Amino acid sequence: MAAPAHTGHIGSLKLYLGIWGLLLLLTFTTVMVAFVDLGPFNIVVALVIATIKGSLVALFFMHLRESSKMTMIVAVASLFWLFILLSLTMTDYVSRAWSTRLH
Amino acid sequence: MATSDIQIAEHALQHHFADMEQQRETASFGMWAFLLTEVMFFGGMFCAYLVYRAAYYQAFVQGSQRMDLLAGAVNTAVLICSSLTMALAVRAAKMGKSKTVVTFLLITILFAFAFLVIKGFEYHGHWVDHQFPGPNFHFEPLKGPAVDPLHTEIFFSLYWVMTGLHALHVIVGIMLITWLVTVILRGRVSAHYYNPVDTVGLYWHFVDLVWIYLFPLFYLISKQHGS
Amino acid sequence: MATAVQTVERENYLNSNYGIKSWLLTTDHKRIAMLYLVSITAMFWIGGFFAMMIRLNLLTPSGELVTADTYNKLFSMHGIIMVFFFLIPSVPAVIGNFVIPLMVGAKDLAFPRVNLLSWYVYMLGACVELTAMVTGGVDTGWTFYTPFSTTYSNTHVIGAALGIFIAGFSSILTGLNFIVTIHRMRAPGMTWRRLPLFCWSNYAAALIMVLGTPVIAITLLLVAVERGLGIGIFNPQLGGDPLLFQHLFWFYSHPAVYIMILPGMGVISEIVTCFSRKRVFGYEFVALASIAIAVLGFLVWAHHMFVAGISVYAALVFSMLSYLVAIPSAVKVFNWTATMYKGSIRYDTPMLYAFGFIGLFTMGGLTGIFLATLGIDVHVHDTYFVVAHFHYVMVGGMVMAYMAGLHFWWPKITGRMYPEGWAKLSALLVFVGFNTTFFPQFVLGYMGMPRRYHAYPPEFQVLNVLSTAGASILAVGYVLPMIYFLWSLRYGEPAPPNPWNAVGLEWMTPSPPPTHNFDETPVVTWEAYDYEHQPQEEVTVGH
Amino acid sequence: MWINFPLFPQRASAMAWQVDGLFFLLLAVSGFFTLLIFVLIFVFSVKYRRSVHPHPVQIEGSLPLEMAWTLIPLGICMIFFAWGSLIYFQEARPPQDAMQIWVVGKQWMWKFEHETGQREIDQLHIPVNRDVKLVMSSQDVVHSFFVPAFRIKQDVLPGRYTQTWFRATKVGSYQLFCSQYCGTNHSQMIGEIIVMDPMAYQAWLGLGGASGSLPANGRQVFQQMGCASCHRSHGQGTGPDLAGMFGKPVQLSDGRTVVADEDYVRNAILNPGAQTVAGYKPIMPSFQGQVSEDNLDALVAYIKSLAQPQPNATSQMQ
Repeated sequence: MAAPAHTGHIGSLKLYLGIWGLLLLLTFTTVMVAFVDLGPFNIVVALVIATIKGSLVALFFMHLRESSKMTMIVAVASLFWLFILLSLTMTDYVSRAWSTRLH
Repeated sequence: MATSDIQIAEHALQHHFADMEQQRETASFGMWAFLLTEVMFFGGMFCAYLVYRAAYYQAFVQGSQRMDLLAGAVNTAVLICSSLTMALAVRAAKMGKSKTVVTFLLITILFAFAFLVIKGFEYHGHWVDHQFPGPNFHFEPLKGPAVDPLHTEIFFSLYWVMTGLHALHVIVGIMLITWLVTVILRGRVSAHYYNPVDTVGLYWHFVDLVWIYLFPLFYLISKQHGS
Repeated sequence: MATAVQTVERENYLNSNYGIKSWLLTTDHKRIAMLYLVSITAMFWIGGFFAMMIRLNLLTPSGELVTADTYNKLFSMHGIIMVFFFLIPSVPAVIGNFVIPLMVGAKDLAFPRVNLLSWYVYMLGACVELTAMVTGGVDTGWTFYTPFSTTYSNTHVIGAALGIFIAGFSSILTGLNFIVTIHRMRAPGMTWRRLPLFCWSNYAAALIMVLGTPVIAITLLLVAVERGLGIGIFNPQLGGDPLLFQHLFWFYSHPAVYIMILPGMGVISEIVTCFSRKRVFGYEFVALASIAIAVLGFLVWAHHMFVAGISVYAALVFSMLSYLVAIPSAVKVFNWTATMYKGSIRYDTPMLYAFGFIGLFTMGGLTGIFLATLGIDVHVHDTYFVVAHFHYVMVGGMVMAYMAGLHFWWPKITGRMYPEGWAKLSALLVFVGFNTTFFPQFVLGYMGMPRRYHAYPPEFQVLNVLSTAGASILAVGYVLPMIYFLWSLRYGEPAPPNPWNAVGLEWMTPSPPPTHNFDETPVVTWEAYDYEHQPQEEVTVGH
Repeated sequence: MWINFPLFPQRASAMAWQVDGLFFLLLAVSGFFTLLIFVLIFVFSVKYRRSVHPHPVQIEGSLPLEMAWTLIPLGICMIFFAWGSLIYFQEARPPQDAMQIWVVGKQWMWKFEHETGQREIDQLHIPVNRDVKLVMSSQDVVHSFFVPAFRIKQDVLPGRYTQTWFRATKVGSYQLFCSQYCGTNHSQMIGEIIVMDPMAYQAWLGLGGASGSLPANGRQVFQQMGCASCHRSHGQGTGPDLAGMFGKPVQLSDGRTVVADEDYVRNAILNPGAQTVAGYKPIMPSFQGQVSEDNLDALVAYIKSLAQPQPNATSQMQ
């Protein structure tokens, strides 16, 4: 019979509230940064902040931090395949302009 | 109390699992694998977004200026709050506090509805302004260079499809949480068996995660050009 | 266990419960496999009927049997049914569903109710698809290229796309179940290195199902939305890019061919070892080749688009990567061949099909190299060369493997032996018929006959007639098993638990297995394909 | 009954030899491997059949063998990759001085327009031994321009230009197919390429059928649509001067530099906001839907002709 010890780690209330505060703060930051002209870096900053927020949600709220190695692999795999889809599709779009330069 | 907990757990152990631990890990792993599918599901649309944003950047800037930034930001906060309450619900479930779980789940549902209501007002605004793709689409840029309205229409197509499918996920989430509440009220969940809370929680956090990306991609494209 | 054969009344998954409800509400993976078997067989005959109509129409250059519109609908529906409703669920959902839990020593798949749900989702998808077909059909080809599908076609594109969308979720659920089962439900001692190769290859296929299917789902959803609401994501007249559709479509649909072939490869690994009575040559390489195919398979999709107007540099990258995915397939073929070296080979029907598979898959795979080669692909792309190539892989490969697996596990599934003589005859007919049908199409393709042509220039007629003649032999080859399998259900000899004297946990259960598979969870202490320690005596049932 | 029973396509372009050469080599290599597998399976299954070889010899595997049949095929593959890519690159880059044909695909016919103004449907007359560049677009769905005898194929897309080229080496008539499924009469969307010796071609040109050269037609469209009111010469208009622009790099307002090729000019007409020339205001309206595919080709040809010192298309032909 399963012992209570098997029921998984219980995170502290403080931690959850702290992550929550951090997420709200980051949301505020990303909105503010959007009004500053950083040229092409606006999107970079926005995506970096979104990725930090996403990682916080995954690591703490979804308990990825204390999950099995297999679960981590699944999470990383999702990003890897998304990367394949986006990057290989973009190889076509980005380099289409190159071919015209050759003429 | 402890014995009834174990009885609940015995009842919940399906015949093909060796023990509760295997069953719990299997359920959680299954949900993660499902989220893998979900990532790719939204991934196809993110791919389309990337391609057209690169091609029609100005149109995307101008489309983005028509987004209600305040509503988007508030909605982001609302979903983050709902994520917190969901995380707390899972935490309470692990501790076996059924009543607290139900309370947090109900608050989560409230946040979810709040999100949908705000989103609904936004949708209504876009609809009234003819910013719904199709024959009635009409777009006047606020500021900046003239762009092909067809390209802003693509921006709005992606906006409606992506946020629409996200909203659909929110609705499914509400249904799942409601189901969860009934399951808990019927006393089927205990500190020994909280798989349903755990897996629904994972799903709900994923819904939040998608929005965390949708928000900057639609609401925050180069605000400074418009202000 | 040998006494189990005589005990007719022994409880098994077939007689444990009776009535239609006990089938429609079952969560037993073996019964769900049977539900799938019946459904996909029906779909196979529907798709096969379309194929026969296509071949008959092509007897004459002017295509007199049906009109151009009907012909277009025929090949579209043939493709849709065969790809999405037969090939993709074939080995995984029928044989995999039945055998994988037995092979890993589990009492069921990880999520039995999800498994049943996947069948219902499949049936819903099939019903939507068939409704779309009965009420007028669809003429876009199974590829749904835009803007033809979104704007110009006058047929039931939305219904057809929706059917595939729904069926996609059935495939995702099956894939999920396999992945989780193979990770979490293995019996004690069943390490990854002891896992039968059939599980490895289904695991690899399941990865593709989970990762690729959602992309086709969203793509077809966008097509349906675009057609319904008039938005322009893929429509150039509205600022969209039709090539984006092709990218998203092939991102799934190229790996999808590995969903179809990988489980077939798994079947062949089981059969070649069993009938050679040998451990598989280079176990690790065969196992990892499956995973390599699944991963590399995602990097090559744009080789379907070399002449579609993509950038030449992207074409270069995709061509290079396409060669890479050919290598693990070659490794598998070499390893199977080497497995037979110094074996002790018997020619039962499954082995005959396996021979056919290896030969035809080799030809199908090697002609794939022609298509990966940029300069040659420009000429043969969208011709009958491509049609021949993928039928060599899908029919010569996958359907052969499916037939091989069905014969191999039929005694386990039904508890009855099939008639060996008839089965051998049908294997021969399938092999001869198949080659007569599809080899001429390679020649036609290089000569330049484009695919999806309702009528064609007269100089192509001789080869087309030959192809149609072959198709009729092939049809007989497929009808025969249908008859003798049904016959064997009633009149076949009762099967012993292990008619092939094979190793593997599934052969340690009685035939047919009891509902809970194993009375006690087995503990595995031996390697996969441990034929060295398997008793040698011949079991002569069925000869 | 069946008199005409070929097993191999005609070979009528410079490219055909190259493609066939690679094809035969690949055929030989894959034939060898197919035969190898077939022979091995046959020999093993006869030699080690159970009745003569009842006791199998268990073999784990062999790392050297695995390496061999991983690396050798990979090496062979890379040879074909390199060779195939060379051919592909040649096919993708039309020679500079090729004569140009404008092709429009529509359900279910091919329309051709010569620089000299001749228009043809489902038939294309071209001189032998001359590089011919095809600039193609579609009026509706995706089509594909396929001439088996030349071993060329290129999809024809709505909304943009795609290009291919060939050099016919044999006088004769060759089949043209649409190879991308395009609807009901896809199989009727066929035509012929008539390759003529230069004398006969000149005679054919003399037959007439030309309603003014294509650039001249384009000039008319240019006037009719009021383009000239902004695009005046010597930079006096509100739009850029188009003379001498074609084929040169253009600095765009967003900092990029692109070469003004057919596709750029086409896009600049249909979607002016996307690639505005640096120093000009993005005020040009879009002509999407207001100019037919044929007129669009004519406009592009006209703007192209402005870049040539002697915009005399016929004199180039010799």
